[in-house]
Amino acid sequence: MSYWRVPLDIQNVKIPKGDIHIITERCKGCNFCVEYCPRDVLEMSTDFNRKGYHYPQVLKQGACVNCNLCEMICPEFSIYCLEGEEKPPEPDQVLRKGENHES
Amino acid sequence: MSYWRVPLDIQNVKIPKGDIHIITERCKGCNFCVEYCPRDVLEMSTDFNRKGYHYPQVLKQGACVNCNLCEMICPEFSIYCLEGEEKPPEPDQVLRKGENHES
Amino acid sequence: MSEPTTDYTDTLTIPEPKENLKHPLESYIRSERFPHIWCSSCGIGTIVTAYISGLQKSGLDPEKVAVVSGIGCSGRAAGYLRLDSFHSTHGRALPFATGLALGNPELKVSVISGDGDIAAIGGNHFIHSARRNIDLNIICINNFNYAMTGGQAGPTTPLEANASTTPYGCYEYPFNLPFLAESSGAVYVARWTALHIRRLTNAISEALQKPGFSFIEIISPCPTLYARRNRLGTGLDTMKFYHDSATIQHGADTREVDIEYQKKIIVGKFVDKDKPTFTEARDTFLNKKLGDQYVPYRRPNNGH
Amino acid sequence: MSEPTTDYTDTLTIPEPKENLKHPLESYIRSERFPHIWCSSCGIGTIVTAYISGLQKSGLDPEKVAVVSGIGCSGRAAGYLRLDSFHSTHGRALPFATGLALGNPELKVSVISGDGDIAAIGGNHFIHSARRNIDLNIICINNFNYAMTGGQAGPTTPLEANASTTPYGCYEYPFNLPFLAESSGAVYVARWTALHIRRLTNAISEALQKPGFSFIEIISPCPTLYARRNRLGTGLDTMKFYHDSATIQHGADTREVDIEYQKKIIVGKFVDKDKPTFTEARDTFLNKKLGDQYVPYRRPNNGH
Amino acid sequence: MKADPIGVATGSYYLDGDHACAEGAIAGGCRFLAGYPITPSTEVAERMAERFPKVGGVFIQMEDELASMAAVSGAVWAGAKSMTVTSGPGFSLMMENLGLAAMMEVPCVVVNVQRGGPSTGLPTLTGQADMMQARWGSHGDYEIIALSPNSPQECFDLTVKAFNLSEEWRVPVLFMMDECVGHMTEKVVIPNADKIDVTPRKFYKGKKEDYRPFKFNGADSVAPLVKAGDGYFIHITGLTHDERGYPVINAEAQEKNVTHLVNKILKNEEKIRIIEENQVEGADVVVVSYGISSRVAMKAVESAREKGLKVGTIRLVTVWPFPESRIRELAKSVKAFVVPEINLGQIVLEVERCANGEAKTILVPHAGGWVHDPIDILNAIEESIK
Amino acid sequence: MKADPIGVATGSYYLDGDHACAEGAIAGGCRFLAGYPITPSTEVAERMAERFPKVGGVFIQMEDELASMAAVSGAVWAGAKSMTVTSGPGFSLMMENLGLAAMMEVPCVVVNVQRGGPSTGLPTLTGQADMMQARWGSHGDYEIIALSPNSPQECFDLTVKAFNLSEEWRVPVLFMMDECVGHMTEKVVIPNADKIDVTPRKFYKGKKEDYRPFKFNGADSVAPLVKAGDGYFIHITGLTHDERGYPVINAEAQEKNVTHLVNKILKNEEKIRIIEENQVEGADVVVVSYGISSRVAMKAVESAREKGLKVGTIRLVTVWPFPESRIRELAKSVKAFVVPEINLGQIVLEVERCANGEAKTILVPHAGGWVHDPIDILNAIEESIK
Amino acid sequence: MDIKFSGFGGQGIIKSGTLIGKAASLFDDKFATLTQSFGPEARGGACSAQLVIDEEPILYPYIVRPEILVSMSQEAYEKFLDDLAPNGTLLTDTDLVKPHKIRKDVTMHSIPSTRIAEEMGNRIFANVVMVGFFTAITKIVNSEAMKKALPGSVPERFIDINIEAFDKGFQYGAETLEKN
Amino acid sequence: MDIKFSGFGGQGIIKSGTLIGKAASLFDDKFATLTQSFGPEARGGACSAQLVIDEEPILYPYIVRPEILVSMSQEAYEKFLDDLAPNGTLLTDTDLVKPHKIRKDVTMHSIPSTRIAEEMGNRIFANVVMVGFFTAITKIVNSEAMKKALPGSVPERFIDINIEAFDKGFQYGAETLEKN
Ligand SMILES: Cc1ncc(C[n+]2csc(CCOP(=O)(O)OP(=O)(O)O)c2C)c(N)n1
Ligand SMILES: Cc1ncc(C[n+]2csc(CCOP(=O)(O)OP(=O)(O)O)c2C)c(N)n1
Ligand code: SF4
Ligand code: SF4
Ligand code: SF4
Ligand code: SF4
Ligand code: SF4
Ligand code: SF4
Ligand SMILES: [Mg+2]
Ligand SMILES: [Mg+2]
Repeated sequence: MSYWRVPLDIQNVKIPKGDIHIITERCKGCNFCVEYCPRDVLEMSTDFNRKGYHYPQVLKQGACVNCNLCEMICPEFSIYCLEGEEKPPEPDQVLRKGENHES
Repeated sequence: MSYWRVPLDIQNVKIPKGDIHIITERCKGCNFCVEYCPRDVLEMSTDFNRKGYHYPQVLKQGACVNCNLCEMICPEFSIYCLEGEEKPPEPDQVLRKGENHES
Repeated sequence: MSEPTTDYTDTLTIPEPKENLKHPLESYIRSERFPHIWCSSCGIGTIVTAYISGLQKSGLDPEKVAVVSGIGCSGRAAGYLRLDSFHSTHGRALPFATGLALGNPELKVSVISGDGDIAAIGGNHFIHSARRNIDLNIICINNFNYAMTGGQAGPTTPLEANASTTPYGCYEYPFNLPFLAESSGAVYVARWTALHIRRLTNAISEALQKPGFSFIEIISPCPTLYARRNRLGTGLDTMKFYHDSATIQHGADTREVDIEYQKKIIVGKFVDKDKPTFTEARDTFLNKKLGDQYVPYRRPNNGH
Repeated sequence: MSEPTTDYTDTLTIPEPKENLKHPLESYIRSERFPHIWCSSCGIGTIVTAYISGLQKSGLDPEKVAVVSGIGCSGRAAGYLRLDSFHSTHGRALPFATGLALGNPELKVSVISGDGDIAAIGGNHFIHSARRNIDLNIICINNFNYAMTGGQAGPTTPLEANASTTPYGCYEYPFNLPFLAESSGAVYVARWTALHIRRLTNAISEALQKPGFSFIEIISPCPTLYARRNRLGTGLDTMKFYHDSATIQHGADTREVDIEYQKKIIVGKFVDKDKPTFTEARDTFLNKKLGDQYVPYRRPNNGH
Repeated sequence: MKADPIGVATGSYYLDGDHACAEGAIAGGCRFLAGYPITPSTEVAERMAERFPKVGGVFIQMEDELASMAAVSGAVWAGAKSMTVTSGPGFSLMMENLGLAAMMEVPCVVVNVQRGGPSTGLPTLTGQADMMQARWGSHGDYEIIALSPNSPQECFDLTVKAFNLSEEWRVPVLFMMDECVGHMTEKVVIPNADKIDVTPRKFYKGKKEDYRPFKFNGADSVAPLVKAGDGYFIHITGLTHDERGYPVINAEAQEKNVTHLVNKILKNEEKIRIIEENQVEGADVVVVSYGISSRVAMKAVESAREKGLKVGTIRLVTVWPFPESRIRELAKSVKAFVVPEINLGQIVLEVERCANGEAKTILVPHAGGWVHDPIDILNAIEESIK
Repeated sequence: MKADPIGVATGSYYLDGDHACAEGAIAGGCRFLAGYPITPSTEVAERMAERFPKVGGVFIQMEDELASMAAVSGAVWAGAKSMTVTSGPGFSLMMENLGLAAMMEVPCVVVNVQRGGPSTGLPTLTGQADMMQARWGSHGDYEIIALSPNSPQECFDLTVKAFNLSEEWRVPVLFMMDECVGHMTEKVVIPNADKIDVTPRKFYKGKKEDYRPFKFNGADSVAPLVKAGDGYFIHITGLTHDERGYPVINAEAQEKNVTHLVNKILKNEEKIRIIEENQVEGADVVVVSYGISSRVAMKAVESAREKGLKVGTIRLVTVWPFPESRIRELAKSVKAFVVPEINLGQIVLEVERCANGEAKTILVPHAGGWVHDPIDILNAIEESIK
Repeated sequence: MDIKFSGFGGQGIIKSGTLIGKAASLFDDKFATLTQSFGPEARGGACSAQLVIDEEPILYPYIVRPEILVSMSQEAYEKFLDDLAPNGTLLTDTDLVKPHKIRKDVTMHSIPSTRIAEEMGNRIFANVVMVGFFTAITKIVNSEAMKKALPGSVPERFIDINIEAFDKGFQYGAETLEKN
Repeated sequence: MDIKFSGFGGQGIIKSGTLIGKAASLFDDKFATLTQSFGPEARGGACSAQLVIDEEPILYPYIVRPEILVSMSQEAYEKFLDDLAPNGTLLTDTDLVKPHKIRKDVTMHSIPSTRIAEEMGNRIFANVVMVGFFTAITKIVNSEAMKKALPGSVPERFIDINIEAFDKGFQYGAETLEKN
């Protein structure tokens, strides 16, 4: 279930592209970024970091829309997204699992 | 100005009569009893008690209706009223200065 | 230093009262401690009278009623009541009373204390005891200042009023105590003035009979400090002011009962609702969870 | 005791991160103190991120913002923010912050601390700072328990919830903090959860820009203690619960926003009103009374 | 009197000091606990929160430590044996109402599991730096009793004792643990109830009218108590008062009231005293210690004895009242006292004072967070007789 | 630096000690006062509430003493010279946050106008029984400076001094008045601003990145301060910390941090020391006193000298740190110390300790509510050399 | 000279002492130490102030045996009379103090200070009337110094009426002495 | 015997020590003193427990140079390895500890305790797996005593699964020894 708002002006924007950076040694494996990424960009590693936690890794290269949600929800300052090159939106990339619900 | 409620069943009651007792040495001369007695029974003495205060004395013997207001409002436990013999009400004894107002 | 001299020519005696006068409430007061400390025309003595009358009216056994005060002019109330009475520390009357009430569930415990004691230094205990719905009856004597220490401003001092620490007038917003009491969880909230002696007596009787946290704010004259500093006259003048400016509004929305400087005072019973007390909630709860294993507290007997 | 031995055969090195990664918010955090103390999937770190984002968004100069915390897991926030930051004593963040704010009127002072710190031991300062409308921004992280000390019940623990001091479930009524804040005089009152990161960021930005006493309650997962003891799963499970049970209701009557155990959580902005702050009221007042004689406080300069 | 079996969890346990203390309290008759969580003492309250509903006790977690201490006094006047539990910062907050308890002569127990201070300091690590505060922390003159256990077993045994002393002398008893002992786990044996001596509260039995809640004459005068609700209509105040409990605000009343508070403890120091002496006869050096330090010191003493030094030890189980006469006596026969403390010098001041220049006094300080290295104590012992 | 003229009400006044203290504070540069009323100290706050709006100071009456003490620390970090004012019960409530101020090395002044204790005690009457609490009232090890004035004039002069010492040593200075001095009215002369020395706060001037809010090395190391809002992004905590102010929770950090707090005062006792000695050379007896008792003692000493006794006096203006080395020195030459205190024995313990058995130490106690009868002191003097 | 002023809270007893002490120390080149003692936390109860005036600095601040006792209430009078030093002087308010016992060695003078003040419009001036009376009778401080002491010690707007009250008392005192 | 257990908060490190100490002191007639040291007020940080087992009462409660070190995290391992006494024994979780340096004098044994626990359904049993491993390898306490220690120390409903976890660890330990 993702927590994410559809931009009202969806037709006019280009979908931005994001580059994900993961400071793996800071991660404590909470899974928030993986769970709440609207684009399912991430997945958890099977490896442990030095602290003994699994950490996220990029699953779908290029799918990131630089929404920064992972960055904002991460309690460890261990993941962030920088702007990549933009490209036009593809409908299915915007609405996944049908939610525009915001709680 | 007196602070006093007219009994709703005024027609049926006899006006009670009260005997006022004043423990003058306790009094601190606040004047509450004199001011709020609905029957103007009391007045302040010109003398001082040992503490240096004027104290109340009975002005209208027999006018007391044993309403206990003086007793209840006295901050010093220095005045009280005991029941005397009853007598029927006289209208003007019940409503004085026209108030049945309660604030 | 020499010895006191004891050489007198004459002894005049001041006439002692002729009758052996005994006030009807004498058995409820520690008159051996009289004169009490309150100033002439202070409202606290009147409120103590109302408390005793309310207690009588409530039908409670005085042996099963305890009074706790904090520190302040109002806080001296406990010292003049012939009940089990405790004069604790400034602001801590409520937790002391909580210990007393939980330690002897048969007791009805009243706290009689000042606005500063209950709402300034004691504010945290006030909101928490209300939240827990401890079975306490709070009589908060609000004279708009810290009287005992000489008339400083406190959390009830109205804007603009003069006090010894607000020599140019008060610029702190005061609490609306009934609102605060309600938001904290009190089940009974009322306000009266020292002039409303019969209403007050009834309210006290009602509150004493109410299980849970009841709160009565009583506006009371402090002629010596608050009134003097604000040139409001004697205690009697203050009482007259209450007469003119108090409006009874039972069930008033507590948000709307703020008191402004020398403006109208809304009085009445604002909140009266039912909710299990701390002790009731606890017993129900633990009974449910622990069943037979739950051993309710019993006060040790004297053999123990 | 002998000396440590230093005879090694081999040294394997754990691969260090290849890139030199620098988080965009790095300049706002004291990353030299990382790893921070918060548990895996605790919500506090997320809230700190939101605070920084809100601060950025507010446009305030970070040099003119100070943060004060009390003691608690939440209270460690001050220690990781690269702002002037103070870690005071348990419950006293607000008065410490009051001194800071009055001592440097140019500062915007936030208090970031826990529900226990602000509403239990610090409850009195909470209601009085709100009453005075001190220019403080309060971020109260409510994880329904005293986490730092091991998960005891506190004044926000819902009825029935398990905690280390309520092993059979909690039977004390919790506070409704927005109601309490409003009744005490707060000019801005909102509630969000750690999941509402964008809303929360906006609220923080708004509150930072609001003069006077603003209060934001943030419901936050404590997987290690509260959730574990109540078998509510991980922090992620808690986040999911917030997703399902939080309802936005701006302007909701604060009387109606109580939180029951694992029931719906009403979030939103409840109060937003204008009222002169303590400092504004004081200055206006003293200017009026003293005219030219009034010398407003100026912070000493470094030569002094 | 013997302990009420309902509160005695007879058996052998592997318990830490905090949990053992809770069991000791319950066995000692405690039925009211008001507390506020704080590391490293919280476990005491947690255990009692769990145990009390099954033994008829009342647990309440208050909003802070001020409230906890005040509630304890209230509960005692209601009749309950009561206690509170805290650690440094909370202990500091209790000072005003601890003074009230002293003034009202409230028998109660206050547990302080000491951690590193000052201020928030080292919340999770050990210290012994609240020892002087235990005696002097509240304003005005008063005296308390303070005990210091050195093992979980003692946390049980001495908590019972603390309650007994509090009832005997109508005084708050401070149970000065340290984090090391509080969080140390060892075997603890809880005996049968009939093996546990419990001092019952002395309740007044005479005529109601004659009851006086205080008694100021005679050095060991302790008035019996009554319970609120029993019809005595007592008045109790934190103001200076007379034997009726009524406030009297003058120097004469102060003299009677406060001198009594102080003398009932100081003049009875020898009756209250619990100290453990070991090989002090003929010793050149005596190591004076308390709490966990007494165990570490013993390790150093063993080494010193192996080296042929004549070293005795005194362990202060009652730290307050300080065993003044005993130290004065010993000062005449020993060359030096060595005082290891996990603080920068507290009880050593009393030792030095009582040594009166007749024996050297050497402090072995430790700022806290850990116990001494026994070698430091050993060095001080060797130094002291050079 | 000289005092800012705006705060100096130059002239002659008939003032009581409380009011004089307020004037001293303002002259000494105090511009922030957070307080809570309590007899007999309230007049200090009242005067400042009146004066501050005209001299650019901030007065706030807090909800209690805990808040007052905490606000003072906050205001100091904002840059203001700050103080709070209280009396016994409030002083007890300040203990936790006084510890915080000590730990954060906050320069500030805490005025305690002592009344009779313990608990509510004698609210309107005098006492000197908070002297040990001044040193030991908060948990953990720390040191403060405590001054004790004996006249309204000194309440002015020494309050200025108190602020200066607090800035010099970055430490809370406790201004231990007593009700007698606080409520005693005498002539007070306030000099011109240019006659009043004021120690400015030491502000850091170096590069921002290099700033360290603490400095633990060297016995008299006191780091300069900065103000919140100046872009240093400081972090300050009540936890054990390093020189950056960052928490470090272990025994080594504790050793550095706490030893520093203690040593910067104890090792500099002689620099901080203010004592008044009178005819101690060749004296048989030295009367050691402080506060109002020093005046009463002098009256007794005059009588003793008339009787031909060789009596000297030492008045402790700084009671803490205790002038240990001076008393030790004197103990070698005098027969006895006589220590009158309005308590049942506090500072006398330090005198006795430092006398080290080389001179007798005799306490003349007074429970409070009044000052000594000079005859009692005279008797003790005579007794002491028998 | 050891002087004790006594009465009850609200009478301005301490103010009387302050005025005289201030006059003596600021305008009459003497030393003057005033101490005050409240009743129980000082409300309506007994209240007294003690003033020591000397040519030399004063060490002992309290007074055990006053040489002059001023009593403005019956209670105060009864409480303190025995303390008055042998051959001391007693000043009372005529209406408020009814001497129940008269010490032979003591010189007593009375003034209806409260009544005089009430006649001036408010009994709060009674203390200043008494101060005037005191000044005339005892001659310890000169009356010019006394008048200088008023400004700064009473509100601006009340200075004139206070001077009037002082003069009334002083006048009454002068007449009393003449009569004797 | 001085033993140190180390890891991070949440792994049940202290519980491991308690179980072994309890077994030793209640069911194996030894003395056993356990002390614990939290990280900074103990949340996600480092965490360790120290257990001294002896035939005589134990005076000094802390451990400076453990003879056995159990490490359940990389951090703990790196922090404490140097403290290990000469010729000491090191027990680690295979997955969580990657030895970065190997001391020649030290005997090291590893078990994938977290993985085994995860296979059993929850990583919280990893500590008991490790306790079983410890019991088999060190032989300090017998395994019967260990099993007696479980009831009362873990929730009733988890006793069986804990015994299973213990057995798995013990088994793995026994096999490890055989292999060596
Ligand atoms: C800890 C503490 N702080 C301050 C005081 C001083 N004090 C005594 S009573 C009081 C205020 C009383 O105000 P309130 O409760 O309103 O009672 P009132 O005198 O107005 O009836 C204060 C501040 C004290 N006794 N203890
Ligand atoms: C005076 C005092 N009492 C108690 C404590 C112990 N203590 C530290 S944090 C805390 C509770 C924290 O709860 P909360 O504020 O809700 O923060 P959380 O840890 O839940 O984030 C307590 C009781 C303390 N440090 N100081
Ligand atoms: S920035 Fe948005 S889309 Fe990209 S990984 Fe993060 S959450 Fe997913
Ligand atoms: S949100 Fe952060 S801590 Fe959590 S899994 Fe992702 S990177 Fe790791
Ligand atoms: S009882 Fe009523 S009528 Fe009688 S005197 Fe009192 S107030 Fe007046
Ligand atoms: S009400 Fe009482 S105190 Fe007041 S004047 Fe009447 S009798 Fe006197
Ligand atoms: S000072 Fe005010 S409140 Fe106190 S007794 Fe006097 S009038 Fe009443
Ligand atoms: S104990 Fe709870 S609140 Fe504290 S850091 Fe862990 S998850 Fe967060
Ligand atoms: Mg009041
Ligand atoms: Mg919390």
